[in-house]
Formats: sequence, structure tokens, C-alpha cells
Amino acid sequence: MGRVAVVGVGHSRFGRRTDVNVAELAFESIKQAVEDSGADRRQIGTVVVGSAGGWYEESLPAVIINEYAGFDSVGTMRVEAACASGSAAVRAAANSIASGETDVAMAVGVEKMTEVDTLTSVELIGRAGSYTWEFENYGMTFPAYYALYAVSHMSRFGTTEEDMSRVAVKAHHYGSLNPLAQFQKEITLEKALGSQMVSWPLKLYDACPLSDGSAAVVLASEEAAKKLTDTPVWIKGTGYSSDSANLSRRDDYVGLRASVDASRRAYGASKVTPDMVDVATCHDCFTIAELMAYEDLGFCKKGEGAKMIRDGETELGGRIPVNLDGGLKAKGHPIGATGVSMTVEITKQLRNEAGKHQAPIKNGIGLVHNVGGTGHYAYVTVLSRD
Amino acid sequence: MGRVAVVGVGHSRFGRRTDVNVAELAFESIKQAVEDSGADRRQIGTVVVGSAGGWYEESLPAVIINEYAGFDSVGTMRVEAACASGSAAVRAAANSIASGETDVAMAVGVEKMTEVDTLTSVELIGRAGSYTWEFENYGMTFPAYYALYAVSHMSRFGTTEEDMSRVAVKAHHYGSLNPLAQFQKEITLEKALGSQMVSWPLKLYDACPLSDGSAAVVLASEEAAKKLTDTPVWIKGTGYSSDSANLSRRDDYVGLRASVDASRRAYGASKVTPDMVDVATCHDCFTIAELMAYEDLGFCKKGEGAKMIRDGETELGGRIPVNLDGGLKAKGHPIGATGVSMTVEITKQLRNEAGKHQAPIKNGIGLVHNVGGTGHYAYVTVLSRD
Amino acid sequence: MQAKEDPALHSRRSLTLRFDIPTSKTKEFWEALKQGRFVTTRCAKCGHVSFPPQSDCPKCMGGEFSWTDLGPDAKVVTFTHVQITPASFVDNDPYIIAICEFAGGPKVLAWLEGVDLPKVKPGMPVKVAARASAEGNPYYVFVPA
Amino acid sequence: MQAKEDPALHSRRSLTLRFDIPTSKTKEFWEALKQGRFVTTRCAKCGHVSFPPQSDCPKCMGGEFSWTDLGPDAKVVTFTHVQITPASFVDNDPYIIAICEFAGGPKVLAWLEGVDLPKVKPGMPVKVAARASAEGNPYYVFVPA
Ligand SMILES: [Zn+2]
Ligand SMILES: [Zn+2]
Repeated sequence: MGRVAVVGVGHSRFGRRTDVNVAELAFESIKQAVEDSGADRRQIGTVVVGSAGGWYEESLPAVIINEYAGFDSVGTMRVEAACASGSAAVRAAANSIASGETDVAMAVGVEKMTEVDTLTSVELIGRAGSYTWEFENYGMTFPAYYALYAVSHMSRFGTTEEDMSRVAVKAHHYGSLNPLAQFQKEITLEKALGSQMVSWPLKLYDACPLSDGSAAVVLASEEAAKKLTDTPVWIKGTGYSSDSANLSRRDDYVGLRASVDASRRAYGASKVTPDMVDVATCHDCFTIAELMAYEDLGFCKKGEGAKMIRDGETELGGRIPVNLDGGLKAKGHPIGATGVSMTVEITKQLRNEAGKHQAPIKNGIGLVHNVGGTGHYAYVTVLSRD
Repeated sequence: MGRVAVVGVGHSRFGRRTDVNVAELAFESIKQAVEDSGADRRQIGTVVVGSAGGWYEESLPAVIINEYAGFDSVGTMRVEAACASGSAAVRAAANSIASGETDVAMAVGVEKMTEVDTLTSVELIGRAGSYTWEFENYGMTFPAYYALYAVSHMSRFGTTEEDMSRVAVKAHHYGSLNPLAQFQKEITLEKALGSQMVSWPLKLYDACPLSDGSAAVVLASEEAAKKLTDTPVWIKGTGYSSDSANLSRRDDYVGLRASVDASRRAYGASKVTPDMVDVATCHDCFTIAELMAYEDLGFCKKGEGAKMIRDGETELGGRIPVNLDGGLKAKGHPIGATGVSMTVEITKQLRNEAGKHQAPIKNGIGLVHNVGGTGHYAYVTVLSRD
Repeated sequence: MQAKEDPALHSRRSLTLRFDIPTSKTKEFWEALKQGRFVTTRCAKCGHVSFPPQSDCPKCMGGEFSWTDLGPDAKVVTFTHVQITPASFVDNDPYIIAICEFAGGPKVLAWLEGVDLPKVKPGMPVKVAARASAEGNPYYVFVPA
Repeated sequence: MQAKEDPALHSRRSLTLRFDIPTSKTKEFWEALKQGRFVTTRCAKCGHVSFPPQSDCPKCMGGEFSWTDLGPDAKVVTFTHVQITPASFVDNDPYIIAICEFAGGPKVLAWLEGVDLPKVKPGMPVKVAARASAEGNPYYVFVPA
């Protein structure tokens, strides 16, 4: 497999973006990414759009976005891997290069989730499991999915509601340092703990918001990357996995098997171990998800996620800083955009361009962990300065 | 790029399949494809599912299908390129091999379109263009999209309603030879010409039906293919293109620019010329679409599509036999399945396993032409016996 | 064909989607339309005229633009008469959809009103006209010139 | 945050989806349930027991199977109490969802009824019980054993 590099990044402001439609929103990131890459737009042979869809009026988002951005006659498709759709887009765009189809490709992630009312959003996400067996009669919701894991994790390892709220406090702290984040205000532990119960034991501040947003990356082959930039960030290794649609078929509820498998494959492909990771984004759609991710990705042993957050090990200055952009929790989680947004964040970190939330880079290695649904999908990508 | 071969094929019966849900329907093809390939299921490192979605209850079809078929922890995603979603799945699975991710991959195409009423289906397809500018106020439909092309083609080249009906008669004839086709009865020219007007000048018999169906292919790297089978069918070259979402932005309405671009790229990549093609599937969602495809793919000059059908050049025994499986028109068009179904058909033709509708194979070359929407996407794949 | 009597779960949940589509970037278009003018965007950098209007240029990616008048005169490029309508248009009579081209400018898709199907031909002169839906939403149609 | 007064097109078209989901392959499950029995599929070739029931074996791809009784005794593995419900469940009071495991067999997700949240614990013994919706659709819940 030829090496593939990230050579350009773009990122919209996340939040309730009632000022733009889906194509206008995607364009914000596309323009930045193209300009950042220095590539001529006509070099881009493939545009892959990651979007779960359903939340907004356009059912062929790839086509609408390409028309708006002037990508005439480009090879294109949309990919969906639930909340990991963005990572699936990065994967497909990278494979388009590694297979020799094109030298330069773009992955665009976008979602526009605020054009429907909140309970319709709850419905759309709740249906994304096993509709027939777990939604039709039981009304599963996204918080309910993760609450089933939280209860099991609490019962088995003594993780507490306070531990989960600590993840929210951390997220909002870093969100306050990211001008593109949906929430830019710090919160207290008391505020998080006292917030509205959504699906016991998960509260409003355990959950990421509904968001509009986009992100884009331009990828290039080794030869093209070296012509375009002095600061390529290489896709060093990737791993993908999946698990059952029915939650009832999972082995247990204290971690996501798909995350474990995907990370082991990514570590193997990149010859990297967790202790070499300078900075990571972990999929924190709920606070419990971040704690499980620490464990599933091998940042700590199973059951010790809560200890990591209590000890500040995933803070800036800690052993493995996680979600310094605010994470899904504070930056926002426009479903299809998230995986691309994570790739943008880690690329900026490895380029030392992350501004107020820059991590110290020692080994030149960052990790993107992006989950679809409740571990229905997992995508892990190891990025590297060399 | 390493060579990739089709080593196993599977195909469900197409039609109104009220006997199976989406996962059960997909499994029919998956099981056949795996058995046909001779691969151990655990060799399959990636499963890509092509499905437009929206028509059936499950919003994460890839996950539901993998769970049902027992693909635990496989790397997976769904791809969408409207009615070319199946070809996009074949492309993504092939790229997964060519990039070195895996040696064996599967592409599954599936749609389940009869779980909603017909006018809701008309709505779902009509929305798949530019919702804001062409649907919200004007109620575009799929037949209307192609009727705009038909009127222009008739006006410019003298193509007639009778010419279009001839395509339907041909399709139903070959459908009668395909036990998996939705329609297996021949029709007369009079019946086609006299059928209900849908969107003038297109009538019921100018249109493909709403269908349920699935198809699957197992793909392998050169090394893996040679171990698995004596009759690999190689993906010799592929081309992809796209065009505007808004029909108003198209240059003209007598052909699909995306088909022209995609076929030129596929011919270039495979070093094949149209006269070398032994057998082809062309995207005949409407009869006018097949006539335009003859021209856009270079089987004849622009404007001479009607002459080709009149002269029988695309019949079995003609210069380039097209849609010997009945095409979308008679075999049926379960959106996400179609591109994979076409790949199955051409693979069988090149293996001389197409039964009653087998074409004579001289050069060992077949072509798959799959359009998404009204030329919003086009995918062309050249397959070869060597 | 399957028997119609195959058992099925008739879902008791419906999913209803209705979108609020942001129009901040095109509000000048909709406001001009209410006043009977048909305008679109012209890129300040490369001069490209887009329809639909868009505040970012698809040719040069520039973000500076002005609004330019298009109408009202155009001619029919192609057309159809929709007799089977989508679920959300079931209360409509069959309608003619036409793509019409403005002089030296872009093409636009809309209903063609005030003419019977047999009289419509490619090349037919038309003009664009403003309409409002029962809900008060502005839209536009073509009518014979 | 954007101003709420950003202009928007409030679409006048809604898309309503409601599905007829084929159950031919699981009709024995739903019919047994109506008679108060909780059954699922066991592969004739490899013996694998699936839940949800499926007529093709996910382990060996075999197509021969028999129906086997599961219930009624199970125990709670994990649970939650849903307080913000989806649009199509707005008429429901908050509900407890539990994943429960049958002795030596598969796990099943359903509502847990007849017990207050503070009394629910992992390991709690429950039994499965048949219910019918107002529309007559059969479903199942867990209740304290
Ligand atoms: Zn310009
Ligand atoms: Zn078995």
C-alpha cells in the first residue's frame, strides 16, 4: 500500500448553524482544505462525502455539495458508518489513492441536524440499531444505548456518576479554548451532576449535543504530498471493526468490542503502541463512552478509565491528552463530520498548529478513534509526522 | 494498482419480496457468493454494503446484514451513489483490496422498496436531485427527470415513442429468459405504447418497476483469486463521474455527461475500445436511458441510439448485446442492488454461465454501466476474462 | 410475485420529516421575487453567473458577488407533463415542468403554467412570473411570453 | 449560537415513512408469543441458538433449524430508565429498558415492567411475558420473577 498523507484541512464552526444549508456548510470546510493544501482543485480526482443523512432535506448530499463547490465530473460517492461516517470517508478517500485511482482525493464530512425538532432527532438516532427488535416496541434512544453500558460499567468497576461528569467538565474546559466549538463555556462538576436526567444514569451533560457542522481533508499520495507541502501528516495505520446491530447480541456491556478490535488492527498496521501516542481524539458521544475508550484503546487496563480521568492523565500535560478540541461533548457532534473533524484536529496537533489547546508532541504520533452507533462500527486511525 | 478479480457471485430473485426483510434478502446473495467463491468466510476482511436506504425500516443496513450473516467484527461501511450505489460498493471493496487492506472483500447491494406505498416511493426518488430548487415547489419525479431528456432527444434526433417502446419489448423478452427477473413475460410493442402515461412522453412500460432484491460479489487480490478459482473475472478498468444535482445546470438533455466521462475513463484505464465489448449491461431505468447509454458509451454516434435498437444491434446475436438479463426494466431495479447485479450478470456471461441468455464471448470483455439518479453519478466497469 | 397475504409487522411508529431550510445566503433572491424581480448571483472575481444563486463561486471559489437581474424573458429548452405525482403533491392536478433558458444566461427549472401540453415546444418564448403558495411561500413559474 | 430569526424555508412538504416489515421467516416466533411461549431458532447443523430468531445460521450459514423454547426465566444483565423518549413514543410514560439473559442461552432486550427503578439491579431474576399493543401487535416484556 502506497503511503497517503493529509495535506490540507478545513473545519467549519460547529453548532446550531441556521445561517447555512448543507452545501454552504460543507463549502466552508472544502474551501479551507483546498487552500490549505495548495492543490489545484482540478487535481482532486475523488471526493468522498461522509454523512449519515436523514436530518436534512437533500438525499444526495455528495452531489449537492460537489455542484455547489464546482467539482464538475469528479468521481464521488457518499459513505455511511453511522457516527463514524467521517472516518469511513477518510478511509475510502485514502483507499482511492492507495489503489492508484487518483493522486489527490478529498474526504468531506457533514451533517445538518437542526432542521428537524429535537424529538424527531431522538427518533432518528434511536432507530439506528435493530429497528424491528429493539425500537419498534421499546423506543430505544441513543442515551439509552450508552446508559446500558454505563450501568454495567458502574456495577462491575465502581465507576460513578461523578466520574462521568468529570469527563464533561474536561470537555467543556477544552471547548472554551476552541473557537470552532459549539460550547465555549466551562462548566462545574455540580452543574453537570445536577443536569436533567435523560436516560438514567445519563444526564443532559453526559451527552453530546445535536450539531450542524462540516470538516474536510485533502489527502495525497507520497509523491503528490511531497510536492504540495513540507508538513504532511501520514496515515500510518488504520483499523476498522463492527459489532451486532442488536445490543442483546453483545458479549458484555463494559466496553466496545469493535473499538478493541479496530485499535488492535490500527496499532498492528502502524507498529505503534498506546504509550507512543502523543495526543488522541476519542469518541465521547457520551461521557461513559470516553471512559470506555481509554480502556478499549489500551490507554489503561479495563475498569481503570475512571481512574484516568480522576488522575488527570488525559488532560493537557497528562500522560495521553484526549479531546483537546472539546470532543464531541463540547465541540459538537454533527454525525458525518465528526471523523473528519477528528482527523483535522490530530493533523493540526501534529503540525503544532492547535493554538490554545496544543499538546506537546514528542513521538509525532496521534490517534483518531471514531465510533459509529454504540460500537456498531469502530474506526481507528494512527497519524504520524513521519 | 494490484489486480482485483470477481471470484464469487450471488443474486436473489428480484421482485415484490414480501417474504423477506432486508437482512434475509441480502443473505440470499451473500450465501451464494461465499459458496461460489469457495472462500472461507473468515477470509473476507471487508464487507461494503451498497444501499440508498430510506425505503425500509433499518437505517444501518450494513450492520443489520453483517449481524444476520454472522460477519462478526468485519470492517464495514455503507456506500450510496443513488441508483449506482451497488457499483460504488464494488468500487470500494475493490479499492480495499488494491490498497492492501485485505485480500478478499465482499460487495453486497440491496434495496427493499415495497415496504412503503407507491406514491411515497415516487416522493423518495423525486426528492433525490435538488430538493430545495427542483422538488419543494415543483414535485419532480423520476420519470419526469428522464422525460426532460426524452423530449429533448426526440426533438433533436427524431427518436420516437415507438423507439423507446422497442427497448421495453427487448427487455421483457430477455426477462422471460431470466428466472430471477421481476417480469418474466414478453410484451408487445402495442402493449408498451398503449400503457398508462406517467410523465409525458414516458409511459408505464418505459419505466423500471419498484423492486426488492439483492446481489453480492466476492472479490480477491490476484494471489488470492488464483488460489480460489480457475475462472476469475478481472476488473480491468473503472471510471467514475458525476454531474450537477440541479438538472437546470446540465449542458444539454440528449445524453448524460457523467456517462460519457466515466466510460472514457474506464476505456482508458482498461485499454479497451467499445467495439471490443462482447456483452454489456446499460442502465435502463427508463427506455430513453438505454438509448442514450448506447450513444454515451460510444456503441454508436450521438443521436443514433434509436437506430441501434431498430436494427437489433443490441439483441443477442447483434453487434453489442445489451441487458440480456432483462435489464432494470424487466429484471427489476432494487436501487442499491443494481450495480452489483450487473457485475454478477457480466461475470456469469464471461464465465459462459448465463444459461438461456448467454452471449457469444469472443474477446472475453464485458462492460457494466450504472447510473445514479439522472446522471448525478455514473460508474463504468470493464470486466475481462484475462 | 409473492402472495399479498405474506405476514408482516405493520409498524405502529411513523417517522415524519419536515425541514426548516436555511435561506440566509439566498434571502435577497426570495425577497426580490416577492417584488416580482428574478435575480441571481454573479461572482465579483470571475464574473460567473450561477443559478441557483450561491454566495460562493463554483468556478473560482471566490466569496464576493453581486445580485444581477435575469428576467423575465426565457425560452423553453425541454419539458414534461407529470401525471403521477409524489405523495406530497397528491392534491395537485398534473403539471408541466419545463427547463427554460434566459437570454445569454443560466437555465431554470419550474412549472410552466397557462398553456396546454400540445402547444408547448422547445424554443417557445416564455417569461418568469412570481407566485406565492397558500402558506405564503414565494416561488416562480414560467408562463407563455 | 445563531440568531433564531435567521430566515428559513419552512418546507410545505412532509415525508412520512411507515413500514410493512415482512415476518414470514419469524412468524412462528410471533405466533408462539401470542400463546404465551417464548421461542427462538436453533441451527440443525451446528446447534447455534440465535436471538433474534433467524432462519439462516449466522455461525455456519446453514438453513435448517428448529424452534426451541427459551423462557420464561431470565436475569437482568443491564438496564436504563428512558425519560426523554423519541417522537413516536411521546405518549408513553418513561420506561425501563433491560437486557436480560436466559439460563444458558441468549440475551434479549425489552421493557422491564412492574418494578420501580431503584429496585432494579443487575442479576435480578425476571421472567418474560407476552403483551399486545392497542393495535393488536404482539410484543414481550420482562416482569419481576
Ligand atoms: Zn468566480
Ligand atoms: Zn449453524
